[in-house]
Amino acid sequence: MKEEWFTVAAQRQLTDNVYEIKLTGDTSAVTRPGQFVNLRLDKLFLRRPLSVCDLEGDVLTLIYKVVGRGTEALSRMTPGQTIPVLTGLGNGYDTARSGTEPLLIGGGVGVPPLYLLAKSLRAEGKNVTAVLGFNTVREVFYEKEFRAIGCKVAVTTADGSYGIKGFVTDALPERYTHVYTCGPEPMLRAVYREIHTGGSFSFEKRMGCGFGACMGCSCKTVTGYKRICKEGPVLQKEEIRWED
Amino acid sequence: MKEEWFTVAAQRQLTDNVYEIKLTGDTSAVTRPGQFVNLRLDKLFLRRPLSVCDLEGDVLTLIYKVVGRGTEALSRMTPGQTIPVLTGLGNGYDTARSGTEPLLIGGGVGVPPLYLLAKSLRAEGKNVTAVLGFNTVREVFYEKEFRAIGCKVAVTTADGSYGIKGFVTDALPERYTHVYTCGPEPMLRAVYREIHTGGSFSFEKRMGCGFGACMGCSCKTVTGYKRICKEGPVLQKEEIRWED
Amino acid sequence: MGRLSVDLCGIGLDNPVIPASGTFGYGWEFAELYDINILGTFSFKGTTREPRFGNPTPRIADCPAGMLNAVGLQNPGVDRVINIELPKLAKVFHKPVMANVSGFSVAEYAETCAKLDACPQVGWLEVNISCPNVHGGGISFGTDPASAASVVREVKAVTTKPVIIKLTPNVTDIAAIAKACEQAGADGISLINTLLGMRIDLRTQKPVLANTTGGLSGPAVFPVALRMVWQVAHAVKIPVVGMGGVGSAEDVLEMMMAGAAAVEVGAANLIDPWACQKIIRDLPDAMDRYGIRELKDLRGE
Amino acid sequence: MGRLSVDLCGIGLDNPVIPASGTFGYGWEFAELYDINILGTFSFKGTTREPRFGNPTPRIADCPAGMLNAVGLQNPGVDRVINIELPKLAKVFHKPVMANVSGFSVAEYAETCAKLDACPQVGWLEVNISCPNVHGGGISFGTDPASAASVVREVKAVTTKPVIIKLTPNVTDIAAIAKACEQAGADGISLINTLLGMRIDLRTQKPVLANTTGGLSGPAVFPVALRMVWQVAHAVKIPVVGMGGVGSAEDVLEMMMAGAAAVEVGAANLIDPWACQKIIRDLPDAMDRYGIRELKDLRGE
Ligand SMILES: Cc1cc2nc3c(=O)[nH]c(=O)nc-3n(C[C@H](O)[C@H](O)[C@H](O)COP(=O)(O)OP(=O)(O)OC[C@H]3O[C@@H](n4cnc5c(N)ncnc54)[C@H](O)[C@@H]3O)c2cc1C
Ligand SMILES: Cc1cc2nc3c(=O)[nH]c(=O)nc-3n(C[C@H](O)[C@H](O)[C@H](O)COP(=O)(O)OP(=O)(O)OC[C@H]3O[C@@H](n4cnc5c(N)ncnc54)[C@H](O)[C@@H]3O)c2cc1C
Ligand SMILES: Cc1cc2nc3c(=O)[nH]c(=O)nc-3n(C[C@H](O)[C@H](O)[C@H](O)COP(=O)(O)O)c2cc1C
Ligand SMILES: Cc1cc2nc3c(=O)[nH]c(=O)nc-3n(C[C@H](O)[C@H](O)[C@H](O)COP(=O)(O)O)c2cc1C
Ligand code: FES
Ligand code: FES
Repeated sequence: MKEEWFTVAAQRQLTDNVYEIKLTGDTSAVTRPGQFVNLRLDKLFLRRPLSVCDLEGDVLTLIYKVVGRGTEALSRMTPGQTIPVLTGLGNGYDTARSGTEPLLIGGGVGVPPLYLLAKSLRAEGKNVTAVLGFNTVREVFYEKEFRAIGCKVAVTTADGSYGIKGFVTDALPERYTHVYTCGPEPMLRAVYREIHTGGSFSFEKRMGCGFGACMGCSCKTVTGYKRICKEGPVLQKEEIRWED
Repeated sequence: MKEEWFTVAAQRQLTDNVYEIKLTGDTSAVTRPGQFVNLRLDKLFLRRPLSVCDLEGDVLTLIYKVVGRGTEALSRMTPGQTIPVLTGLGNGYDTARSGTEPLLIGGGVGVPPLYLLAKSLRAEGKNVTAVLGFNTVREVFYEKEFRAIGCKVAVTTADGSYGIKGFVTDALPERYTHVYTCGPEPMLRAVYREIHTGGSFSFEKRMGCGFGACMGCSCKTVTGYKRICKEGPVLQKEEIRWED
Repeated sequence: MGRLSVDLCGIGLDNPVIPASGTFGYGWEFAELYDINILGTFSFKGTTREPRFGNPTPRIADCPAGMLNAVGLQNPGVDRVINIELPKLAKVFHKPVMANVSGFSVAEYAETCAKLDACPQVGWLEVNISCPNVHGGGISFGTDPASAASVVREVKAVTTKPVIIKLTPNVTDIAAIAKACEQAGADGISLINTLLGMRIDLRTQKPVLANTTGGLSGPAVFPVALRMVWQVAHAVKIPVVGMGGVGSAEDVLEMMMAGAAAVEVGAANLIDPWACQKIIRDLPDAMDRYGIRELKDLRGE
Repeated sequence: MGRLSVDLCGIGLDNPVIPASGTFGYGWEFAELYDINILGTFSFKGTTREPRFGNPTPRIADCPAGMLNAVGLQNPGVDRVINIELPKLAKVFHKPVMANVSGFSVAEYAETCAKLDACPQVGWLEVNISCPNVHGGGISFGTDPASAASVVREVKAVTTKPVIIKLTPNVTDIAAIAKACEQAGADGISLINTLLGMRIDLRTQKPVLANTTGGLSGPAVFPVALRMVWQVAHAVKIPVVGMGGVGSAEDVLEMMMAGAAAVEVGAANLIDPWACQKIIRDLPDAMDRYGIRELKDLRGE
């Protein structure tokens, strides 16, 4: 874990309320796809956690949906502005579990962390399939980016306005060796029920600190209590205990 | 009264801890010398009041001493940055009271509001004498500026390191027709005791609002309670009631 | 009846936004800035039987996301309020106004309230029971259910208009005080008054306020205020006016979701004199954003 | 004995800076970031007799200049703290540590304290009496002088080390509770725990916290905390540990000017994991700025 001031290098709008921001700074603490960073934003007390979407040298890419004051403030930042970022948080995805044909399943702003994972898996020569789920065509983003790095991509929309009509679980391929997934909890539950291999599930919780100090983000697993920010955000399928 | 965003045009250090800042914006609400403005600074809840030192077109000059978080934050502002300012606050000095030979007495950061007053009085063709009191030579500022507009200037320093050794009351001329003064309360009391004409005294109080709404800045006068921000900051000698 | 309109003790308000007592004077300073008839109403400066200068200065201190005040109820006394301030107000404000009353004995509360109750301009009496009871060892009326109830009973006995009791948050069990007021006949509850706080000047090592302690208000207190509004709204059946740190249309909505029938805005007026005007202007958009058709629909859960 | 050193119940501290319970875990997360031996000491996570998961999530909400938490005392239970956490801590922290204890009955407090009292690493017992008393209708021990005193007496009876009672600020008269604790034998008082608060999610119109309410901490509470530290320091003779919203060296000085013998730092650690390191680093300069030679000189007025 490190704290560094990052500089906004670029920002662009991907959909009505989803933005991609590129930040430059010391990224050395980021060691795995699926980790997250914690941004200190002006006028807000708590930091806001966002998954690492991409990492190239000292350029960090984040993708976020505007849902409240923090993400709104972030969307107003312009190149040259600086921002304190805690980097290298969370366990991240373990590419060693992937097998030869990993399946990546993302829903909405659960898609971003899968992109760096896909790049890593592709670099290791794996056959990567990505299933990206959205509500409707206007919300789709990053399909092209996943294709560009050589993934097989299926896009689903709940209203059928683009790609396959339905949910991510309606577009699962027959063969895959391990599932990596991130998205809203109902999607994770559906994926959990459907898949026939092991899976690495990335969770979200409201966080106080993001580095294990406050117990704000705890969840129950079959192997005991875990902190989503420290022993997570990625949990293995076997250890997940859905709270009713 | 108006609220406008002003832009920092220039900032320079006058002494170890006194700064002059120039702001551009809509200055139309400033109608008299001796009025003040109220600045909304980042991360501070209450605004910070500062006297108008000079006004030329849309350029407002303020002079302030760094004494705490607000003035420190202000001293770090750079040209181009913007800041919300309430302008046109307080009654200000009445130049009609001056007579032909007004005497202006300022102490430390009580000097600034006298500068715009001096300019106004000079424009009306009055013979202006200014007595500017400081602790020591390193704290002296704006002597040159007062001379440049044609004032007779005496500077006092408490330690005698520059000008006349002593307090402002040690440098009063024999003849004057009205006194305008601003400075720390002990100085105002001393001036009150010494002068033989009428006087316009400018006071300071911790303020909640600066425009008469909160009763934070009240004082007792012989004509009843007054709000320093609204019926002040300038009180006439006759009405002053020193609190013990 | 617009989508912002609400009811407060049987009197309709065009909107729930009410500048809070002590931050809006007797309205005049703000009437110079905008048409104050856009407000739901406003609560005027805490008025006492006798004129008061209040506490010595400094009376104000800055805090993180808030401020302390120890003004100490400076006001010209009820007679001058009735003879000078209210006629002056009548020229610029044409709605029922909320009369905020303070006192240092039950008898004083009753006398002042009776006088203001008789003024046609007054719509509600807002009785601030945070004041020390000089006959009760200086303990605030608002910290004890029995003495709070005694103020309510005496005031209700001599008045005809809705009586809203304004509670202090500096208590262990706010719901118990609210219930005692309801049982004693109060028509509404407003809360919170300020949280007792203090600052020390590092330079002098002495309290910043001449009065040593003062009342904290502003955004810092919002979560505490919201919790107390929720607790009280769930404890009583009479309407609750919520306040404490409200500074935006969103804050108004959150207070109403906690159970407030109307919302007062205090310190925000001091920082931004146009704050209430902006809040009222922003409300319809904020309601659209959160799918709220009418404010009336928000009452309670 | 440097200029930052202070005494807390007879144990010397190199400096008055103490990370507050619940914001520093059992020290390990921070020991990975800096040498935690620079701290005066730290107060570890509130520990109970039995292991606890705490409240359902979300347990955290953001606020103006602060945060709400409703963690609900998640901890592995006193036995695992003694068998696992303390031996692990011994490797990275070589000073006496402050053991923070919670409980839901007087007997539970006593049992947990007795076990921790026997650990050589433990310097002080900090007994958090904000918890609900299951045998007393769920009312917090800390809101009633008599039940606060009963905790103190039972804990003192079974322990040898200094017992610091940590008070809740959600009371009408904090000084009365502090005095009751002093009379019952407490060796010190620490305050404040969190102020009860709440937020509502505008989207769902439901409380943000699964637990509905939570505890407010951070800069927002600083003026309230300072006032209570002042009141308690003027009411008792035993040392007072001040906390609530401290985030800078200046805040530490202000707390000590209010009468605190030492100062705890809570929420600031969550926002900036190096906060305590920076505060300790900045203290000498801040002292110079305000003409303070030694922190010991600040005690009291
Ligand atoms: C490990 C982790 C990684 C994340 N990665 C991403 C990402 O890559 N892209 C992205 O868009 N979002 C991501 N999130 C969610 C993101 O942190 C929240 O959307 C953000 O903090 C909201 O801040 P805000 O101030 O805009 O909203 P707030 O004003 O705080 O809240 C607005 C709404 O957002 C929701 N919300 C707030 N905080 C969280 C939270 N921590 N988790 C879930 N929902 C929340 C609530 O429902 C609330 O109604 C991640 C969260 C975690 C815990
Ligand atoms: C009408 C008016 C006009 C003023 N004009 C000027 C001016 O032209 N130039 C100038 O340098 N200063 C002026 N002041 C004082 C100035 O407002 C304060 O110095 C400033 O608000 C301090 O803010 P801060 O955040 O830096 O200090 P804080 O951190 O708030 O306080 C630091 C110290 O400053 C002192 N202080 C704080 N606020 C005030 C205040 N309102 N009045 C007096 N002392 C205060 C206190 O002793 C305190 O110890 C004026 C004040 C008033 C009321
Ligand atoms: C300067 C000032 C003066 C106040 N005077 C009064 C008063 O006279 N009577 C009263 O009932 N409340 C008074 N209050 C309390 C406010 O009406 C309100 O209850 C409190 O400030 C919380 O709201 P806020 O956070 O929006 O300011 C005063 C508050 C301030 C800031
Ligand atoms: C996430 C969190 C967890 C806490 N857990 C405990 C606890 O277990 N025991 C305790 O006595 N206080 C606990 N507290 C209260 C703090 O120790 C402290 O009293 C309070 O937060 C005020 O200080 P601050 O404003 O510096 O945070 C907790 C506070 C926070 C923010
Ligand atoms: S967010 Fe603090 S422990 Fe996970
Ligand atoms: S500062 Fe508010 S009335 Fe003067």
